[in-house]
Amino acid sequence: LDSLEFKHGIAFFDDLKYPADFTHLEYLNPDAPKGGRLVLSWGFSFDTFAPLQGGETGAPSGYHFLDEPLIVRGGDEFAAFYGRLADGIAVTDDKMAIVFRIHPEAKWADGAPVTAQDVVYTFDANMSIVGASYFFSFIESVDALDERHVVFTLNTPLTYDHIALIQYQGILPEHYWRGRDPEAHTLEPPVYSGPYRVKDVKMGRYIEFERREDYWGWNLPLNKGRYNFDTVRYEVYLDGTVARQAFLNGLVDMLDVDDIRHWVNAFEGTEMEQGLIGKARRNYGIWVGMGKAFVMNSRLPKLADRRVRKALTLALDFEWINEKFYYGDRIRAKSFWPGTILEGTGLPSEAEVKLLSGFRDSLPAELFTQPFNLPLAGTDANVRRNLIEARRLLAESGWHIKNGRLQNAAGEHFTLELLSFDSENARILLPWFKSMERLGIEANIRLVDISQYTNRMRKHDYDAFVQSYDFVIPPTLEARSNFHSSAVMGEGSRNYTGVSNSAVDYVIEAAEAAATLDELVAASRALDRVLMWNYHLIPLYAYDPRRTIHWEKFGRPPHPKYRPAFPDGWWFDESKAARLDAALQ
Amino acid sequence: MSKRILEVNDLSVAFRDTEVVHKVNFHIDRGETVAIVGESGSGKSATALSVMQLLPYQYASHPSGSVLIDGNETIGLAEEELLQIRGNRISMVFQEPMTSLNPLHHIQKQIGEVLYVHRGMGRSRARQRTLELLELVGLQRAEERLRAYPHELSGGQRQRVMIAMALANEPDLLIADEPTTALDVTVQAQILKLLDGLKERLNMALLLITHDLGVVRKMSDRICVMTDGHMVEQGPTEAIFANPQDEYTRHLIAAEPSGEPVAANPDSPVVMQAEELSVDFNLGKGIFARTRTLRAVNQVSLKIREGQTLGIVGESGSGKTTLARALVRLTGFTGTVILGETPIHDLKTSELRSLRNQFQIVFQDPYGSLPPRLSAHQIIEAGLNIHQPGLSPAERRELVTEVLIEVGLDPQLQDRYPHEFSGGQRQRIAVARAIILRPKIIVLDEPTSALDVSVQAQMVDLLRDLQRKHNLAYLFISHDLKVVRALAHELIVMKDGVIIEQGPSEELFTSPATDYTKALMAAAFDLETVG
Amino acid sequence: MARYIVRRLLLLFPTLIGIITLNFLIIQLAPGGPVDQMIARLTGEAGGGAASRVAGAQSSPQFTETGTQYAAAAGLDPELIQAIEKKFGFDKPLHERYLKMIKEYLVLDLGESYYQNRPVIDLIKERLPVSLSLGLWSMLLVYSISIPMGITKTVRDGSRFDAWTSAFIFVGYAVPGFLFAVLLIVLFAGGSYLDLFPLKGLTSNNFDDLSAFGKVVDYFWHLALPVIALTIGGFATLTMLTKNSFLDEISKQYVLTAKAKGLNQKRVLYGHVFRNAMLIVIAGFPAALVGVLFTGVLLIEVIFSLDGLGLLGFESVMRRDYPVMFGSLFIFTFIGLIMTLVGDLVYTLVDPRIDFETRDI
Amino acid sequence: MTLSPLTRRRWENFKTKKRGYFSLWIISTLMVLSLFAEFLANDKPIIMAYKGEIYLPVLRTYSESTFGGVFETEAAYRSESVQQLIEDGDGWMLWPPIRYSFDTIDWNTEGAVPEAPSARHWLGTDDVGRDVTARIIYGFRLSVIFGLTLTFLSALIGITVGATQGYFGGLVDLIGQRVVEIWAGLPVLFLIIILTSLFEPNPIALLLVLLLFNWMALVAVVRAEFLRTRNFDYVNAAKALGEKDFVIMWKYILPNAMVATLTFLPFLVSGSITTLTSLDFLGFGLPAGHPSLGELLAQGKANMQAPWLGLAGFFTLATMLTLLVFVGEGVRDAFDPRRSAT
Ligand SMILES: Nc1ncnc2c1ncn2[C@@H]1O[C@H](COP(=O)(O)OP(=O)(O)OP(=O)(O)O)[C@@H](O)[C@H]1O
Ligand SMILES: Nc1ncnc2c1ncn2[C@@H]1O[C@H](COP(=O)(O)OP(=O)(O)OP(=O)(O)O)[C@@H](O)[C@H]1O
Ligand SMILES: [Mg+2]
Ligand SMILES: [Mg+2]
Repeated sequence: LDSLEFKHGIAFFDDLKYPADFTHLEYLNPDAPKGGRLVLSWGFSFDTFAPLQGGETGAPSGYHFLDEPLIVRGGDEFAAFYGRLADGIAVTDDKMAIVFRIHPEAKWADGAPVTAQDVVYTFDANMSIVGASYFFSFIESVDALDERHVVFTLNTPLTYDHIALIQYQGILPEHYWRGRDPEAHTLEPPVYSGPYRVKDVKMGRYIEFERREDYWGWNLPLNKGRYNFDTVRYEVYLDGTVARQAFLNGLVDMLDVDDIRHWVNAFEGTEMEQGLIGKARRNYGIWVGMGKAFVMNSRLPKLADRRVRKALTLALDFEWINEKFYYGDRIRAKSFWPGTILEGTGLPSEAEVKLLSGFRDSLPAELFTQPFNLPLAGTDANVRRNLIEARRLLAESGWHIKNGRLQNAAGEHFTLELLSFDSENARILLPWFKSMERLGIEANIRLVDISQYTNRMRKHDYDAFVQSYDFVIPPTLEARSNFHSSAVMGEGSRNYTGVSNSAVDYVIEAAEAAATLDELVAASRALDRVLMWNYHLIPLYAYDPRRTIHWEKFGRPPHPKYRPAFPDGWWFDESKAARLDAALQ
Repeated sequence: MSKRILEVNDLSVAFRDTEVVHKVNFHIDRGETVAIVGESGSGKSATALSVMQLLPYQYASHPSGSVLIDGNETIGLAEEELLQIRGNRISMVFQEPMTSLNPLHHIQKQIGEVLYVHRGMGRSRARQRTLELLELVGLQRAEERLRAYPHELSGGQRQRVMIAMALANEPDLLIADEPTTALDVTVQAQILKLLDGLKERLNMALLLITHDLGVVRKMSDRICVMTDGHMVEQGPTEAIFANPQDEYTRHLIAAEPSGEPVAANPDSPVVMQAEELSVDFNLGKGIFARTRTLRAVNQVSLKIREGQTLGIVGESGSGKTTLARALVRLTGFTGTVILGETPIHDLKTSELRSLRNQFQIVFQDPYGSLPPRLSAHQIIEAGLNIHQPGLSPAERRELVTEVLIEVGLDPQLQDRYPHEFSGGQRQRIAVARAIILRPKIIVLDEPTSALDVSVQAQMVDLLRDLQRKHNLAYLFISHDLKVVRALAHELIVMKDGVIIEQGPSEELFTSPATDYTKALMAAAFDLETVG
Repeated sequence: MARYIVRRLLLLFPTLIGIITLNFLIIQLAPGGPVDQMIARLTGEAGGGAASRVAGAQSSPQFTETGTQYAAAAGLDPELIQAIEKKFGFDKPLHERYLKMIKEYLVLDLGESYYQNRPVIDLIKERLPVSLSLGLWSMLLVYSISIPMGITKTVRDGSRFDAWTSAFIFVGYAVPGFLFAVLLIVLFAGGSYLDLFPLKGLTSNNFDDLSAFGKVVDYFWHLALPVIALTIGGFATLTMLTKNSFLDEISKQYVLTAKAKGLNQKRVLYGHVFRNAMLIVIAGFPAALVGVLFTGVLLIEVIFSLDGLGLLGFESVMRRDYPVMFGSLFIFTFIGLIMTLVGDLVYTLVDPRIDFETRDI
Repeated sequence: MTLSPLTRRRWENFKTKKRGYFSLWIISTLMVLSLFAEFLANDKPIIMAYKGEIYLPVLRTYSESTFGGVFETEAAYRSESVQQLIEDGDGWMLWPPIRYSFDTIDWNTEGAVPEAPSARHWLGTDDVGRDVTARIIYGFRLSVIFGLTLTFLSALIGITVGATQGYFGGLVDLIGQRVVEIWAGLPVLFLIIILTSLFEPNPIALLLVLLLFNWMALVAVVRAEFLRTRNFDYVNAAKALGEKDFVIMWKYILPNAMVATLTFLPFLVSGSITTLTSLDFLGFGLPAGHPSLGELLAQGKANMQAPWLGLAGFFTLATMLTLLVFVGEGVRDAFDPRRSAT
């Protein structure tokens, strides 16, 4: 223990931005006034406070309003974490163990101190649960060294991902839960350490939180300017249309509106004109990728050919879809992690070329000579040009039209079935299907429910599917399960596209081994390029900043790049609220 | 209060475009009995219904005429005012008692309702009065029957319920459309006496529609004769009987079912034979009520011989209909029934079905036995479809036409629905349906009750004719002893479900053995002597 | 009769076992079961409760990205799948699972939800008030309006009243309930037009503090819109059924008798025709009752954010929460079976001529 | 064919009931018209000429290469390039009144879709940019055919089962009822999920799937009516005649026990369309691209900003239902012996 060096945080690929003695986070307003009330809408019913239940039926609990983890992520850094319940973090040299030191002042709401034993209890309880044990399979054991020190012994060397997972787990008070079952349904708000308490709740209807003056952590620099509302309330509206009405009605202060149709149309009116309603955009943070993509299964012979996949890509008229369906408000994803430093834009850098040089033969030549771009459509002429090119590519790979349908030499027709569990997808696919029709391809969408969907996904029983395709950056661990050839065939593998490419394998391994940000960037970009140039999936739009509509009575802090403090960094602005009230009278 | 309770002037009735009653005139004074007699289908019921304003006015109309009740015009009167008249000042006994009762109300409710609505009587008083009324009309074990539903009563019992209902309010005018057709002569006499008494006591007027000239003669002060929608003659009863002016009237008075049964060999083969046949009914089948049983037919044995008629007479409610239904296996029973050589009591339904063309039944309630949505033609032809499937539609139509003429119906009418016929016409359709198959044996349950004497005579002739030609056997149930006498070779007298006397018909008529039979014959005789 | 009832009651058991067995066999055919559902949850694909399928795109405020993102990372190892199978008892052979279930059902133990760690009975009990409120009131409304309306339409057949009410009820029938509900909300409870009714729930948040009268008012104030939305389509069939059934009866001979007794129209219609005509209306009753309780109202529940049985049933199917599925099925078929039995007995009360015997003639 | 006097009488009756008679005419006209939907609303010309030859694109498929284009697949007649090709070939085209088929995407709408009604799109476009008028025409056809077939088949099965139970009573009833109960206990949605996983949803498959459950709608009422009617004397009379059970049920009882059936039928037709709607809504309905009225309604809810979608769907359904009910009433009256005119 003595040999360990405890730090106030832990960062990967880069150093911690904030020094040990930082006073506040830059993306929070340390002077934000406390007070006021915030009402939010919640789209699901809930019926339990059980902290470890696996369903979606747990009550909403804000951003660590009740439960606190050992550490939390820094919002304006790529991969940095700062202590919350822990005030010190230390990693052994072999990276096979990590020790957390609990903050000496950390207390449960009932006054008892938070101890290392609580952490042990929390993780032990978790690891006895089927689902959760699976997340924490990298942990060999969790042990309390003394009252304040807890050690996680790992079975693989520590990576960023392990910390990220540990970070998600709120710590439970052992003294409260001994004799109770944290998995069992309960209507009684349990003891937590966080900054709010449950003031009022009707399961499935609403829950209201009240700020705790006696919260131990008000002085944590991390929390300066956070948790400003005196009360925060979640109202359940199961239906989107009704939720929007509730907002207009003033029953809800803030609403996420991710359907652009409503974002554009639903709130127009005098209030909007008078500036009483505000529209805010905020990043998803570390969660990036394609909001929607058509993913092809290259295990299938017909889709194994890159030219065929490119032809299908050419058939998609994104510009039209964007303009007609999304009011021109979407950005096309041209990368697996668009808008991040990991995106393979422009020409490959030297480091990337070096990584890929061994695979020049198997890679498309353009990769090294051209920046990657997706075909541009949007006009009749462009579409036609693209389709002619697509037709050429198909012909090259042996697909010709006979009796109006595309066939190969063996006489097989080219059909494409898109698997989806969301009927909204049908709409987006239809224009593409129309274009494919002109190529002689018969495409259709197969809607199934989520269980069946999972079942077929597990068995890779699909031609293609529509889904969001997202990663938490950096994509080091996910990249392997998604694209590495070792994962390609087995049932249940996440390599849905069936990528099996030695260049891909190589860069994934390079990314995993990356020690510096530069190495990580080079490997990730190279990976991005190889995948994109191989047209494994047809990206639609990128995750763009989320859309939130709110009544103008709040102040908001600066917007960090990775993890916005929303809404815990916002505060109630009395003057704006007064103006709003006056205008609405 | 004027003396003239009802005055009908120039009344016409039309169903859609066909006028069926043409400008009839008559009137009734208080305490007076007027009888309307006439051919079946001549418009008697239509006239009576007009008085009550109860015709189906969606398609019925009065092209001319007025109906004055107490001097006030009733045609076109507002519904509310009619309510004051109907059931209260004027009540009516419908011709077809079997279908005229609400099938889902027990009789206490049906009678009590009148008392409640017009007299405001409470439950227990109404019950009391209902009992009284039921006893007046001669319903035995009235107390038990208060909670009986119409389908649990025999034809005559239902008819008496109807009468009781009509009398409940002691109306000023009672319109009785064939009130005694389903009653045995003794009960009939009792009812007529009752009516007479009421007339005296309440100064009630009675409009009596009947085919039974004996009754007419005994009861009525004046007679109106109708034929073909016209009122051809009216006048004091005696005058009309003594000196009928109109051709039709003369014909009517002269007509009488007469003659002898067809000569038959007493040893001809037995076509149907029943041995120790009993029928039990479950009574009071409430959900948890314990079931009592009523033995409606008790250990009856009989034989019907080829070419012969077995008549069954007996008190109303004595089990005649039940027996008839049992014989043709329309109701469950114990005992044996043998058709020719084949025992049919334990035959499977499907096996029985192919034998059905050998025996047929004419139901007591013709209206109820005619499917309401089939035309007369379809109804009659149904049997042909089953048992002679080879016939072409044209051939079938021809046969139907033929049989209609035989029973005295205008074949033109064959595409009408059952409800568009008069009571007597329906009865003839029911008979036609049975005889068109020329079965070996026909069970006829009161087949002539709704027919006027002339048609009755025609029907009797027809039956005899058929018997002669085809060697048919009949089981003939009737209260009309004259008709029975004219047809039956053998006779059975029933009472309370058992056969109390049985033997060659002539013998029974001339020298009845039991008291009951004697009384029966006497009552019939009594009526006749009045005539 | 008593024997018949006993027989019917005894038959309840084989029927219920039949239903359970059949369903048990059917779920074996289902592609994707609880295991897949669990995996979908773990890998974050199931996101957005089952109801989002019908609720339209409403994203819930996701302030924390959940750990599930990472789960995906490792790929699915077979051990996990085995563990999940064990958790749900799928590691045991078919017949063992079947027998276990039957045994539990025999002692009325309906089991626990796969995902909610709660007894199925509790889940159902919790949601019953919503469903009962919606079901019974809308049924009451429908029956108490439709039947008199049907009768009036009979009397005034072909009149202007007849035509207009017909038009009204047909339009009501053709309006899809969910669209109508949304329309009601926008017009009468939204922020854009009138704001007269609450947007959601069965009672106000301060319900417990209200006076008894206040409670009743509050309750109906909340129920007004959902019940209207539910009933709008329900008038048509019942009204027309009543009307046609009355038309059929009204020209029968016994009606003439009733009129001849001097009964007023109302008495004729309600006292005499009603009972004769009502048989088929009653015949539809058990199904209607079970129907309103169990199905039919999913969308309305979602729109008015009511946690009712419709939603529970739907979600249990979508999530393959078999215990909930079976449990609610069991209870509702049980109620349904009792209802049909009661219905049948009512037949014999309404019409004493009815029996259930075989006809051997 | 000569009508029997009774049939003629019924037909006459039917005609006197103006509402039903006109409704029959309207609905038949609409159906016949919708059978020729391809000539009313299509993205292909009805007839055209190219280089002096006449072509019939509605009836036959011509590839773009026929007109000198590149693609060997069917020509996209609406596209500028194909129109140019035809113009170059001195051709002309005669278009149907509505130049969109149910699945034609109008690539050139003004702004975002759904687009409001305009001269270009009489009822606007849906949220994929397809012409609503065209979709309604085709959707009407599909829905009506679907609804009528489904209703007819369900009624057939439902009446048969209900009638058999009610007529025979006893063990048949007891067992039949239990079977129906067990069947009714099936979780419909679940089975639909399973069944649609076995085969790709298409109208016929969905029809069969829905048929599995739809028939139960009529069983209870028909059974009740049969239970009652089988006691009537005219049924006994028919038995005494030796009629077969089937004939008794069909000819004697059914016509008198048709109140519920006749009442329900129009509603069942429109109900089966709504069932399709809810399936579409849950995503287990007709595959995308089929002209379904249900999809239109679902879109109506998802696009509150575009009220014409919901309204168009609703009006189509309401009109159809009203017409059907009126026809149904007419039929009822025509068969009612007491209400008929001679
Ligand atoms: N609803 C109807 N529609 C058409 N014609 C009818 C209708 N009711 C009765 N008729 C006809 O009107 C005529 C008179 O019938 P009505 O019932 O008055 O005869 P009736 O004199 O009472 O005969 P019966 O002695 O047979 O009862 C008959 O020819 C009959 O066919
Ligand atoms: N379904 C039934 N349920 C109970 N009792 C019945 C039933 N049918 C008839 N009865 C009773 O059985 C007895 C015999 O009835 P049935 O109809 O055979 O008499 P009937 O001799 O034909 O009399 P009528 O001359 O009056 O027609 C009556 O007392 C009657 O009340
Ligand atoms: Mg008469
Ligand atoms: Mg009798």
